Amino acid sequence: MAGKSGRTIAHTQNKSLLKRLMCWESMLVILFIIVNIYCSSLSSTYQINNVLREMPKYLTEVFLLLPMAYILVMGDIDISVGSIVCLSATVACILGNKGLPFGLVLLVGLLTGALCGLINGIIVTKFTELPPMIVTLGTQILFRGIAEIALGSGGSISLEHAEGFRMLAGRVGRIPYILFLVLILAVIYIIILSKTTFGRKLYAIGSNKLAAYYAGVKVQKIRLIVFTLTGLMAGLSALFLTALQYGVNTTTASGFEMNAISMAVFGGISTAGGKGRLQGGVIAAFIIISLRVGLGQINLNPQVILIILGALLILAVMAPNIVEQFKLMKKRSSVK
Amino acid sequence: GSSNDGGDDAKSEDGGSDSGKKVYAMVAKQAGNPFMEKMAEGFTEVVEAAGGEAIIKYPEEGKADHQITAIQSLISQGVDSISVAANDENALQPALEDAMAEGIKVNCLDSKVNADSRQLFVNQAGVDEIGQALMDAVLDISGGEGQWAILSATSQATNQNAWIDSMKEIMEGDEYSKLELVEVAYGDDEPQKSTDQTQALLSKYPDLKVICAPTTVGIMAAGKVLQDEGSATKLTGLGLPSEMAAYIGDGDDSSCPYMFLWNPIDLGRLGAYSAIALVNGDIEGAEGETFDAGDMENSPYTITDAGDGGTEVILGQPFKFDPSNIDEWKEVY
Amino acid sequence: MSDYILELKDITKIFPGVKALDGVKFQLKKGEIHALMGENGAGKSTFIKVITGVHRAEEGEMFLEGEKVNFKKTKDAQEAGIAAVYQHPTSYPDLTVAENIFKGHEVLKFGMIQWKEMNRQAETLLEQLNADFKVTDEMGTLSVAQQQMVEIAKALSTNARIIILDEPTAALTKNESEELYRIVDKLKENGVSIIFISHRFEDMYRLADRVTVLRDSQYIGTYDVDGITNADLIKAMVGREIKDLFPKPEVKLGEEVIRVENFSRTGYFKDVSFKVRAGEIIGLTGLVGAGRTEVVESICGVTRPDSGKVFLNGKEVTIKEPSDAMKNGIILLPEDRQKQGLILSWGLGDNVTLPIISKYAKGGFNDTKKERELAKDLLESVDTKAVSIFDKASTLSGGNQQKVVVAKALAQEMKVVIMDEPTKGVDVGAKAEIYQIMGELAKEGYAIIMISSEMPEILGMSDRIVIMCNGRVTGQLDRQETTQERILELAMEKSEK
Amino acid sequence: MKNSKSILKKLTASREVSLIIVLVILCVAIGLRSPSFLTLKSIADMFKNNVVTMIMAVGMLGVLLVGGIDISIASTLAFSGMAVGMLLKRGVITSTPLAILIAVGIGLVCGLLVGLVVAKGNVAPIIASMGFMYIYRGLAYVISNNEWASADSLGDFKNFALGKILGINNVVWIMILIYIAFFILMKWTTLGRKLYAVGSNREAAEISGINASNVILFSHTMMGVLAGLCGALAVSIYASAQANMLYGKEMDVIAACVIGGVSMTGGRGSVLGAFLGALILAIIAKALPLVGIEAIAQNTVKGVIILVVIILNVLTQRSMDKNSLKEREL
Ligand SMILES: Nc1ncnc2c1ncn2[C@@H]1O[C@H](COP(=O)(O)OP(=O)(O)OP(=O)(O)O)[C@@H](O)[C@H]1O
Ligand SMILES: Nc1ncnc2c1ncn2[C@@H]1O[C@H](COP(=O)(O)OP(=O)(O)OP(=O)(O)O)[C@@H](O)[C@H]1O
Ligand SMILES: [Mg+2]
Ligand SMILES: [Mg+2]
Repeated sequence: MAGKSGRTIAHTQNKSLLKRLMCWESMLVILFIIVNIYCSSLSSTYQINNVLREMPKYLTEVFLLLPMAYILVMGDIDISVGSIVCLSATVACILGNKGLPFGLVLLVGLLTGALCGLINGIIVTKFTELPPMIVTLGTQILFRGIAEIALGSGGSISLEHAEGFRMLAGRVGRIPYILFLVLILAVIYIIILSKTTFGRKLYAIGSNKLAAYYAGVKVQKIRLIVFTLTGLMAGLSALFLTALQYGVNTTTASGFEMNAISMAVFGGISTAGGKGRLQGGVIAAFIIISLRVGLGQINLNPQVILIILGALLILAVMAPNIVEQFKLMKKRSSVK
Repeated sequence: GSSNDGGDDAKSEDGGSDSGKKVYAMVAKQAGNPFMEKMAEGFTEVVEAAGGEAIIKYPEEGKADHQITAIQSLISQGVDSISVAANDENALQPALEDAMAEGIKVNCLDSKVNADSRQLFVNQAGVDEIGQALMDAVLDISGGEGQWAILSATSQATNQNAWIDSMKEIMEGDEYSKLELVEVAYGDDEPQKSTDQTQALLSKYPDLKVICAPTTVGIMAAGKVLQDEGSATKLTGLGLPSEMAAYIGDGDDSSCPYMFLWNPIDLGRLGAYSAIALVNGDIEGAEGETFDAGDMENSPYTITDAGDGGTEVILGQPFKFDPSNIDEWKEVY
Repeated sequence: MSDYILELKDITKIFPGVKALDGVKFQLKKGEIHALMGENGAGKSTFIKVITGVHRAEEGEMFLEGEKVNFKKTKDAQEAGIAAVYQHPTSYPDLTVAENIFKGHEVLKFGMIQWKEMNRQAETLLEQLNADFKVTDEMGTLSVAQQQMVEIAKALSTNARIIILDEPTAALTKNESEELYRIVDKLKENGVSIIFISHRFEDMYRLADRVTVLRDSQYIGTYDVDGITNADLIKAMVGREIKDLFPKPEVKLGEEVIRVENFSRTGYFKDVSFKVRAGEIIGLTGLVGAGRTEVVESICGVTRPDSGKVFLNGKEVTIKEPSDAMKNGIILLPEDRQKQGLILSWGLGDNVTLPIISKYAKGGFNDTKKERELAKDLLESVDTKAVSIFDKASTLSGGNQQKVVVAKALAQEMKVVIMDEPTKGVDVGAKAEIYQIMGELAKEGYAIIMISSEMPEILGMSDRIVIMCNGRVTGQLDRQETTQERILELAMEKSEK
Repeated sequence: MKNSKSILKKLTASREVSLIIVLVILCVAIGLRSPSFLTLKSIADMFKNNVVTMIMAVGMLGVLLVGGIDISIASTLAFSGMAVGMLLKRGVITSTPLAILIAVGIGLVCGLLVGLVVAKGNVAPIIASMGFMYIYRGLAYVISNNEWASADSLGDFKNFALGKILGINNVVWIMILIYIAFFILMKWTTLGRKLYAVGSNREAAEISGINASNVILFSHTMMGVLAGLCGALAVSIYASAQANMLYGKEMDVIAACVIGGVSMTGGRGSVLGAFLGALILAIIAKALPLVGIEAIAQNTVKGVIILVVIILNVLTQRSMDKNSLKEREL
């Protein structure tokens, strides 16, 4: 039915293919290709098999990127994930060394992560006055603190029965299992965020918590779920990380949170909430991995790599803003 | 060459360098640390003199995580040897096993990895020698009796814990019976925390005679606190002469009568010599083997059992720095 | 020449994709009160923002006392003696009332802010307005209407010669509006020229000397208020005639649908009880801050009451969250459309369908196609002025935003519809449409609660009127048996005591 | 009677007072377990050791007030500290005031850059400062050339942090002066109030003629200046400059502000609050070794204390709100 004034409202979008391709994700794909060409030109040892071999360590961070993207989309932040990884790994190692069946060790590792996430979730949802940043800063210190106590004066535990974990670090041909898992999970996470009601609600929460609440979105319940999920993924990351270093120590995974956040942001997800797509985050993760592996081949001072990554991060976020402003100017003059 | 297909295998096998030089890599504990820098200097000097190429790889941060990626990158580059100053005894095992499986020789220096992950440990000084030297210093400085305390790095630092354990064992002896170890404090190798801990020790134990700080950051912070306050408590431990020169002296206005360390340059050199010997096939890292270390003091060195299932070679005794030699050494490292 | 203190010629303002003003002219005489009227989205707010330098016009000229001026920033306009109260409160919720009033022209001595003096001056201003809050209160704790008062005080504090008020009465009840009239009159006596925007005819008749009408970004005409008729004005504004402003259908009331018993929440309201029958429209009214919003928010689970029960069709229901209320068919159109009602950065379609995505989804996956069709239908049914359902909600004018909120409610299955100030800031045309919808809903047998501060609306639309004062229900009256005076009496019960 | 009640009410309604209560309880509890904690010397030491956090907390207050955040500050500090350290070590400069001036200058440029990217480049503050966190820390390493500048090479400069005026350490004086300056700035100047205004409602601020992006730029520049200054102070206090100095300190500074009641969404917070927050953290750091908590459990205790303090604060705030509601007559 048309309105009383006979006005009709369009409900389809005719975006040309070109316009559809003109998005941040396409930029990132191009950047990914450029980075890879550049790295291959830097060193003859930047080869696919080497990249695949070095990749697993970095992929453990991508496990965290996925739920972190959800958290950021909701306008929240979780800086305790690195500590959760450490604590989960600690628990898994201790139980593994006690001789528990490997399946059970995996399960408990995951559950430890989920429990930590749940604690974060409970605090941020029960005390909504508190910014998640400061809550997770507290738990960041706390979770790693507990791991420190559990790790004892040695500060590290090594696996006595590494067979199970060795399996996790296995490969099909040259391709590590973890890559398969990361890709599968990435696809699932992307679909959930972009195609399901759950995803839409996350964007609603991030765009306007209050309006989402009034519209019947169970804001606090969803936040609780996502924080717990983040913990669970940290547990998963912990298991693979354990497999990659046959054990755990007090500094395990410190700084993972910042890496996960910068991947997400590089991929176009705004820390202010409600904006960005996970596709971008995943591509950005692979750009960063390529760059780290590539620059590692020429033994560049890692501090210089950090400077490059820092600058890249800032530019990546600033570029679309500048493009937007430019577009606005153009649009304005075209209406005239 | 921008080949992405994994071809050109021959090249990657004999090293990343084009000239066919042997490539020896050292993985430092962390960047921005003068001790590591001096070690790297010695390492590079020897490798280059032998006609090889040295790669010094710094991890992003002083953590085992980052050393793993550094080692993997070196494996990709097909280096001939990796010498690592480990941040964690066990965490590097999978990476180093990979390296050894690729035919890369692995030794460690300064702080070790477990026996399965290495072929040889280049030890700066035997744990017991260090423990003994420090214990004797405490005994001497305290005048034979009274309270003393330890200011260590982190409570998990492997080297420090080994030395502290050794000191505690030595303290069982009769001559140390009048000494009372009141506390082991941890400054986490952070200046501020180490300062807090030192001050806490002083206020908790007004009669404290000696603080022993077997860590370069801790000893610096403690040296400063004690000297600024003109405290009667004196200091010894392990420190870099260049950093500690201001605090070493006999008088009341100096906080540290003397302290110990080994020569990091020599440690790097011995690391390089042993790596070269491993790569050349002169040694395999087995007990009883010997190798030549150029003009180094104790050359040729003999490989001994490290007591952890692996082997080691010991650089020498810890070296004592006191007012008589500090000015000379502070220029060196 | 300088008959006019302010004169604008051929003003054209373009937003990306929208021409908000198209060659608009305007003349303000010295010391006159000039009303600016027009439909939602006609460009009124944009026009005054051009005057005050918030926006810069692409074309056109502006003369102040005959001299050409070009305001680059709002500061320029302020310095030229123009002060404005914008439609959407532009206050600082974390700062005190006094600081809000004096922001930008603080009382200084040696470069230091003189808090005492500033508070004193602010107090004097608020006294003039008969405000019932303190100058040291935090702005964020005030109700919307109280905030509006602060905004007015702020405009007064600059001693401006031109004061612009954009819908100052939208959030005010009859009583407070009277206060405002008094103040505006006083300003006029002091030689201040005033432009004000309102969708309420009574405001215009009571205050204005002349009225300028805008429609679809264009200038329609300027008329003397004496001698103009309602019908003429509406025709000028809407471009067509509206016969029945309050299309209240006669509905046979059904069974009781919702009953609220002994609702209390510490500090907000106490012992509130009322019931609504199928097809009934309840008008909930009272003075600013009487607690009406709080009551309905507690019914809908936005906040939790300390005690009290809600019965739906005779059965008690527990409602902990808005989603519970929605499940039970109780739908709330919140008071603050920008903060509570809409996600401004989203398209209209997504806004409308947000409450029901789960119902439409297949196995958790969004059914985008269906959603869009539904959104289109609903938005058209309330006659939203928009090009497509992908337009961002932030680009709509206030009244059109309100229509989107209505459409959003219509998307849901409902038994009880609660509308908190549904026509606040809505133009006559749209108002009539919203009343029309309300009537249709009543006819279909829904129970409706309408919170309103506007007397004609309350009297014109409600079957029964529930009056609150200071957190308590002071009376429940049948429409037939009541008068404005009786309602006002009950609404001010407390002050008589 | 009524008057005294209203004063009491006023007192309990203020966040700072509830913090002071927490503080007193904390001090008494620690003092009972370890009498040496409450000695003059111990307190003087505590202030000296925490000057850096305290100074940066007041800068962070400015940044948080406008709704921003700056996590690059520890890196800025390391960069300026390392620069000064290396200049002194190489003998390029010897004068203490010059060293401090250079550090401040470096901090100013660092902060300005962060501010420009945030205010003019429209980059979210956490991201912009995260990028610069990597960049400045990297620069600190690069200029350090893998060396430390230590006591022996710092010459006279290290004595600056030893000097006292009226029995109070120079660096503590600097902190006090900065706090006084900020107190005046935040309470009585229009510039300070602009920080509040922009953080409270940026759009409104812009409409009322405040150039919000310049205010944001100012807040980050100020933060940079203070971080730069702290670089010099830290080098002097610890007589040592290291590229990884005060790594991760930014989180302590942010925690101090939040504990002190500064809102992370902008618009709320006071200089006194920032100070009290920093003081609470300083006391915790000072007390943990004193009361004999095992080193290995210290992080756990610290984490728990932070969580308990912030949650307690919420709970007291809630009950205060509830009480004031109860007084409203209906
Ligand atoms: N910032 C903006 N960006 C884009 N479009 C805008 C912006 N502000 C207003 N518009 C558009 O300009 C037109 C005029 O809006 P304006 O707010 O001036 O209307 P109004 O007459 O004040 O309506 P109301 O009575 O509802 O307040 C509308 O179509 C609106 O969508
Ligand atoms: N966030 C808040 N903090 C403290 N008090 C508040 C807050 N919001 C509202 N109040 C107070 O609660 C009381 C009831 O407010 P409510 O919004 O329910 O009134 P109302 O009758 O809907 O009035 P209106 O909507 O016209 O402002 C008022 O005294 C108001 O000042
Ligand atoms: Mg308007
Ligand atoms: Mg209301």
